[in-house]
Amino acid sequence: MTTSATERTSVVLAINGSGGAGAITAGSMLLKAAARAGLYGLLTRAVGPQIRGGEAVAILRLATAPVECAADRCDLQIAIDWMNADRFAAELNLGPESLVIGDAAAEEVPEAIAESGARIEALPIAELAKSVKGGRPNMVALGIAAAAIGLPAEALEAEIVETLSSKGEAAIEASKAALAAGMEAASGIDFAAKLTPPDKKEKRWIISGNEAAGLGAIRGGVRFVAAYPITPATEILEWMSPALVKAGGSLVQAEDELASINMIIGASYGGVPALTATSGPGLALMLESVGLAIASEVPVVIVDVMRGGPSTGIPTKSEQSDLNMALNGCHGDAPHIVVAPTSVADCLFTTQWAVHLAEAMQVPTIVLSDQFLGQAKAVIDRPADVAFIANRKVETAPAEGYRRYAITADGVSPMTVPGIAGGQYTADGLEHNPRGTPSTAAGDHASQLDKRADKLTKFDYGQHWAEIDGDGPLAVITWGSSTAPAREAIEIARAQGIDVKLVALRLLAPSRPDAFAEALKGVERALVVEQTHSGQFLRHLRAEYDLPGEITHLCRPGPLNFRAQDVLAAIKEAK
Amino acid sequence: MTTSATERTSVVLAINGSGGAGAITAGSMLLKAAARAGLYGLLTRAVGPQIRGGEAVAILRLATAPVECAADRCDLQIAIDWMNADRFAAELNLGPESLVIGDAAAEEVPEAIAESGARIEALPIAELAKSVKGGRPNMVALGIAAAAIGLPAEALEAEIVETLSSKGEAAIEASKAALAAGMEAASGIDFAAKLTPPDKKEKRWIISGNEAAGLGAIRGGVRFVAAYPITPATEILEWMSPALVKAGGSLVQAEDELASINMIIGASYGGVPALTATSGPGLALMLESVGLAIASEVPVVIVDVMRGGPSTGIPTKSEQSDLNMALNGCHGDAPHIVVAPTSVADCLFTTQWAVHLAEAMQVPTIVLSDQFLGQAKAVIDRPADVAFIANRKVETAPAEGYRRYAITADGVSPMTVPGIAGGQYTADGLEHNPRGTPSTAAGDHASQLDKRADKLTKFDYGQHWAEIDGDGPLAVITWGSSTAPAREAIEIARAQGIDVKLVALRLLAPSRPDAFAEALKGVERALVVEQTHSGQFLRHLRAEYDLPGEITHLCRPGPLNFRAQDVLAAIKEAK
Amino acid sequence: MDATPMSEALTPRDYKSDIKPVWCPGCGDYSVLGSITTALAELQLPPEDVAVVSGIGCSSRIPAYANTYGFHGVHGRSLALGTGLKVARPELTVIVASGDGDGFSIGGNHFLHACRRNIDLTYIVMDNRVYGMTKGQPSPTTEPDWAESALAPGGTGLRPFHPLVIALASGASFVARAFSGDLLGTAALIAEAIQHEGFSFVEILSPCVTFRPDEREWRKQVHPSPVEPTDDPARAARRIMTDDGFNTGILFSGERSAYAPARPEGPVVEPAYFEAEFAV
Amino acid sequence: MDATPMSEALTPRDYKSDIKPVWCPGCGDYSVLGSITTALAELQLPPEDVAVVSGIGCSSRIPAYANTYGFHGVHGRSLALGTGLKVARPELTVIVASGDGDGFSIGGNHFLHACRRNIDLTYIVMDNRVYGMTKGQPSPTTEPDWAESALAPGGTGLRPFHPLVIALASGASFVARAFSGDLLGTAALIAEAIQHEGFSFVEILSPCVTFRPDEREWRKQVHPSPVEPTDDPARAARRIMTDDGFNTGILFSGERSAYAPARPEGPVVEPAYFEAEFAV
Ligand SMILES: Cc1ncc(C[n+]2csc(CCOP(=O)(O)OP(=O)(O)O)c2C)c(N)n1
Ligand SMILES: Cc1ncc(C[n+]2csc(CCOP(=O)(O)OP(=O)(O)O)c2C)c(N)n1
Ligand code: SF4
Ligand code: SF4
Ligand SMILES: [Mg+2]
Ligand SMILES: [Mg+2]
Repeated sequence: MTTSATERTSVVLAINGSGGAGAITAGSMLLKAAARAGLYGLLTRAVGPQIRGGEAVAILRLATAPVECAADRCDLQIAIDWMNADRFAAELNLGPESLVIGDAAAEEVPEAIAESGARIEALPIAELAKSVKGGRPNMVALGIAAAAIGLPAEALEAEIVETLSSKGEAAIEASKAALAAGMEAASGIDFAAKLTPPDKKEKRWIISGNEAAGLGAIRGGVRFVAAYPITPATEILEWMSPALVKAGGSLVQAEDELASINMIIGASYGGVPALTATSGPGLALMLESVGLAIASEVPVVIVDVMRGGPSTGIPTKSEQSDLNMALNGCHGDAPHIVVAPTSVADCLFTTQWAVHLAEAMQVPTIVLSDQFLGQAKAVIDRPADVAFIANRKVETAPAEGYRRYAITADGVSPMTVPGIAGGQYTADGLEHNPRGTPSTAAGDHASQLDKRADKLTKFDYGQHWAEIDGDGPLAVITWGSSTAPAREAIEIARAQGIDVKLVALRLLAPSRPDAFAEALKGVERALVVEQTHSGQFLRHLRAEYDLPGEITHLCRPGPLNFRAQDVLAAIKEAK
Repeated sequence: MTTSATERTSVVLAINGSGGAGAITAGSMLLKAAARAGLYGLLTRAVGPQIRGGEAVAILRLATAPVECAADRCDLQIAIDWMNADRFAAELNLGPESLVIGDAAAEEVPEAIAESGARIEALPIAELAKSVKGGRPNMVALGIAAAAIGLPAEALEAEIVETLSSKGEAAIEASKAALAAGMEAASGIDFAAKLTPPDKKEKRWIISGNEAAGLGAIRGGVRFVAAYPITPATEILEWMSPALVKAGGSLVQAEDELASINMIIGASYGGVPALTATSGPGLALMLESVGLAIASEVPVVIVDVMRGGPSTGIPTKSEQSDLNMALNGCHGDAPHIVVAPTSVADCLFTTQWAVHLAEAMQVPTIVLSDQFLGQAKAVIDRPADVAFIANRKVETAPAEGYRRYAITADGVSPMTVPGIAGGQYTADGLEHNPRGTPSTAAGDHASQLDKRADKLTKFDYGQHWAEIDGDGPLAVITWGSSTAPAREAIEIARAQGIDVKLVALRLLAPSRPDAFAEALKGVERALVVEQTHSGQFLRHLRAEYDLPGEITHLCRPGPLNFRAQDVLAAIKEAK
Repeated sequence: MDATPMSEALTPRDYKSDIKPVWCPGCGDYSVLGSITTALAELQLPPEDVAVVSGIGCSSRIPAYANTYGFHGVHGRSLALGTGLKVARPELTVIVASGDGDGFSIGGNHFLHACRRNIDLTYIVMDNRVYGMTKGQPSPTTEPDWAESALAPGGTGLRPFHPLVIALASGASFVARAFSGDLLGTAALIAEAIQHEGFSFVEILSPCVTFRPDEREWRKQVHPSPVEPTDDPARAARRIMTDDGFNTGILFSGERSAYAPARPEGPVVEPAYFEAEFAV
Repeated sequence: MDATPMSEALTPRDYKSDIKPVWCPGCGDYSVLGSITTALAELQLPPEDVAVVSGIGCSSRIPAYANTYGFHGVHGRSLALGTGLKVARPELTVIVASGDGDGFSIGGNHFLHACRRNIDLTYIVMDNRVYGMTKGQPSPTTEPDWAESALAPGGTGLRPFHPLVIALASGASFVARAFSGDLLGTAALIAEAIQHEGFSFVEILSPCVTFRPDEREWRKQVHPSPVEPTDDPARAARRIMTDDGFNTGILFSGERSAYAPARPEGPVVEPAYFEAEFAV
């Protein structure tokens, strides 16, 4: 690229191509190389409807500071070919400031891309790849991308060596040569963006939200997982399966979700912290048994990596629309905990915290992640070690007449586990008296309902119930993966002199009316941001909290995540 | 009984006894005889924890006008024996004005009964039964009860003949003699209550809510049922199974609830209006597939006869705590209809209406009945014939390029069913374009979500969305089986000069903000009445509607239903 | 969709929709689609009188690719969907399509009970011994030592589920095995299955070239069953329990009468008929 | 509950809790409770090291009546509960108790997969061929002509589910039939089942005197199996498919190795171990 490149703090690059073109591989290598060079970044991907081998795009946002959401528009798209590339137009959001580099030998630019007004240039990507023995176009594209943002060749070469180590020297050399050809070819193109890495101090990780959730679970003490594969949650299981073995635990692939949830209830009844991961359809199947865990007071953690709904919906895309179900999906009065990570990195903290909460209160805890958080790969600072671990109140020396469901001050009753002599009891989903014996008496029902509700409301959640930031007459109230675009928009607004407060709920149930009121003190208007169609989050807020008089609602279903500009526009409207 | 008996409009009688004593039989016969004599009434029953053969009580409220809920206290309890009779004390709510008649030869009166302050008398129930060859104590008890309220012997004798016709002449004569002995013995006891039947004009029915729901379903056009037995919904199935065959339909006993819901979706996809009935645990299992019916726009009706929750809970007792789940239990944005009958009789209308709504809007409709409504037997005026029947918009002559999920003005797309040539399409739970082909495009998702929401909000529900009655600065807002005690309390309040408005929601989803605002015009305060622990209904109201500033909340979980006095006290507090 | 041409004989093409399958190039399910359309053409069933219902999986995508009525339901519940449809509309031809995960893992219970009920359905399971759609986890029919999934690092170690034996044990009245690579042979089996009165089960070995490239070898392993079909379930069970898992053909065909819902004794009654029961 | 007396030998009484069963007088399940406590006493297992888990039904009420650990779960999921507990706590003795509705209707899928997994559980099903708890509807094992339920006016007309054949077909490694009226015989079978390594299935004919008073006749019909147990599944299947349904005893006992979850190759690692994978 030309030397006229201006300094930027964040650049968005996309590499797309048909099945087998290796766009995603190139994107992943670029992310890692950038991270090695000290940059932060976020990698998301999109694919066509084909099961395998369809068109794909890797979208990279690279930045000089941590980034947690998609940027407003794509600065540079490199198309290895044009195969159905228009499918990704909405996702990329090209504009007149964008540059699109296509293959010089390729057919016409797809309409959606041409219409975007982006500047379109051609480079002989395929030809350059062919010019190298064993060279592949995606490595040429990688070279172009690296040159565009000023990444040194060495960073990429190191990455090539690591990725292709098993393929042999020839493959490595071919890739290096193709990379060099791409970098060289790009030099003639004018692209005004350069990123200067910050002084690298922190240890950096590259991790997806699903991996982070898995690690958080193990850090929190989970040693048993039962689950049934489902998009986009499967990576949690695939990461945890071998890891659990190493950590002395185990994973059972269940025959269905009805089995998974009951297996983890069984394991946890046995004293072993247990988790399952699923998505909307799977959680729906589990609800009856979530009720069992609530009534029998057996802690379990359920991660729901949300996707587009209803029904099978859009399995590969993100949405926040399982909120209703997670909060209210059980029959009967069924208090339980619902938490949601606010970023890719926070998937670790929140899942670990979820294990802690579940075990401390002997209650099922649902972690509402989503496809975006779960499958995006982010470069993050190494997450801090936190003290939250499974810490169940176990009665190791039960007195004569042990009562499993005794009424206690904090609502939590010390629990025995099999193996503890004299602590035998029968856990039951039927309403019961303190000893656990089934009872239809009004008094038993009322006092057990009270205890199961009280233990959640009396618990001290500390500051973790929400992320609160800034001050101002307007508060943006949001949660989950909508937090990052909100946060970014607020930063832009502040830079423009508009004071806005962020309140991102991590604890969605039980509600914290006092803390919420405190957080909203002085706030006059609120902008509620959520990725649903029917406004599930706002309805939840209305039901549970006193909101300021004036409410603006930014509410849009998937498949597209919010961008900072969407939220910024709403902030300006709400102002 | 003595002739000093005063005229009353409603009397509560209870007959209890140990397993096999026949308390329930006696109660049922009394209800029928009273109905024949022109009285109205309501019969509920309660049993001990034993599967069969445990203690039981029949509680009858007989009255000169229709009654839809338990009365405040029991006026007369006749104990065939004292076997665990204290178990029913809370249900009967005896007080100093009550009279309890026990067997002269029996042991001591149970504490809970003695403590109630009720006047306790003894009659030689067992002895009198023995004095007649083949005589049974429950017939003696029946005689006592009949005498107490001034029912003529003939009415009871006719009932005996009908009930025992298959048992032969001797059994009938023995029962008549025992009855006479009971009536005779009762004459010495002072009981100040006499009911004068109104001039009988209307045709009367005796029906339970579960039977009424079954009949409503068949009236509405349901011709296929698939279900899995569960308390307290099984009677719907047991009534419908032979009836459906007669009406040219069929019922399949499914292997589980996952099968039931999918079977009815399959049948309805085939064009046959279809229903399932279940309770909380079963509905929880169905939720994933309810989402399928929503996304694929296949009408089905699901009756949830609610019982105490969470989990297995209290299967034989009533509660309104499946509201959360019925409204919000599906994953994704999943608009559907939720309706609730407001009385035993209304189970017929509401279920029939539900079939109509489901079919008109091609959407799953949940009917929230409960154990009280479903299992109580009521004497009612013959319900009016209503015009609501299944009336699906079927495309019988599809044009070339038929689009199953076409966007239409009212959101309802004409639907073909198998057998219609040229109308072939694939129903899908994946998000789809108007033709039904899976699509991940933001535009398709948004427009299909819009259509599925719009078709419900644009529909004209007429006046049936709520029962609204009276006027005043205070409104009692309630639903389902809490309506009857609220209605009765409001009547008492009015008689005492307190003006109160009743707003009982029959349509729980979608919400009707305009109609609700209209209904609450001029209302300054609201009393919200619901039988849950966590206040599910009030939370729903807060989320969906603008409520008056001052809210009082009468919120209590099962197993005991509200009585008019409970609501009256709350009305006075809220006033 | 085109209205069905009534005058001329229908060809397999007439049973294909114009929607492009999402399957990977080389997936066995393409041939299964061909076999179904060929069987329907052989039977000359009007497309509008046929419904293909399925669950979720690559294989379960098949309904939309046929020009019949279709229902792409939720995971594991295809047999229940098909049961409701067939009982409510007995004159239709109902084909239930599933995969080894959809049908034998999450859907196993409905399989047991559908076999037992013996409703006149044809149940086709495209068995590729893997969860294709979710990118390669072991299914109930996966070999215990298949170690390519992170979910079962050294293989599941579990005895594979034997669909044909289970079908027989639960009372299926027609049991066959086919191989997708043999389009016409499979079509013939499907046609027989459709004509069978009662529940017919056809397990089709259908390779997943993406996650089980080893299954390309199946082509060499399959062979027609060396013996004639039997109507003795115990003999059939013995045979199937001891065969190599690759012999194709009808392995059992019995004469149990198909499920028939109760019919009214007299003429169908109007709802008002039921009032008498409640009138005092 | 009393702490376990460690010094003296445990008697069946020591395994009984003080909670009064809700069962009807004469229900077969009382004897099954007796058989379980007798078997546990025979094996002298400390009550606190035993867990009895169940679903929902009259039969499924059994855990609370034993002085062991217990879990009365939801309908149909007892095997999944037991699986999780046993895999997480392999040193415990886990007995899963169920009914014919709980185990074979709603719970059928878990039955298939539990047999297949061969986890070291003992699965006891009290089969009374009816849904007792919900007051008398046909279950999968109900005879096709049993016509006492309004849900199936002339009887279901369906072929009964054959639990033992299904167990065998899905890979259970120990299969037995017992009769509740023979308390000691049943106790002996349960003790053998507990000692068997792997999944053991004991179907206990346990009359429902309330809704199936005809089952009082079972006492006259049952008889010990005339032949020795076999370890050949095909032979066992043949036998069971052709027997009269009333011969009791161990009908199959095989040597398949029980499920064993993967164990770490080296020492168990701390969570920090996994960080290296993510560090740039
Ligand atoms: C309730 C639910 N759980 C899990 C999934 C995820 N899922 C989709 S397809 C599938 C397995 C498909 O395997 P199979 O039936 O063998 O079909 P194949 O793709 O191999 O043809 C799974 C687990 C889902 N869609 N729904
Ligand atoms: C999800 C769900 N569906 C239905 C029921 C109702 N139900 C309780 S027990 C039972 C059947 C029990 O039959 P079985 O397992 O044979 O036990 P039995 O009472 O005969 O011993 C049913 C259908 C339930 N509790 N939960
Ligand atoms: S993943 Fe396998 S089963 Fe799925 S379409 Fe590709 S080849 Fe076929
Ligand atoms: S109903 Fe039947 S199974 Fe249930 S307790 Fe009574 S006799 Fe036993
Ligand atoms: Mg498969
Ligand atoms: Mg049973």
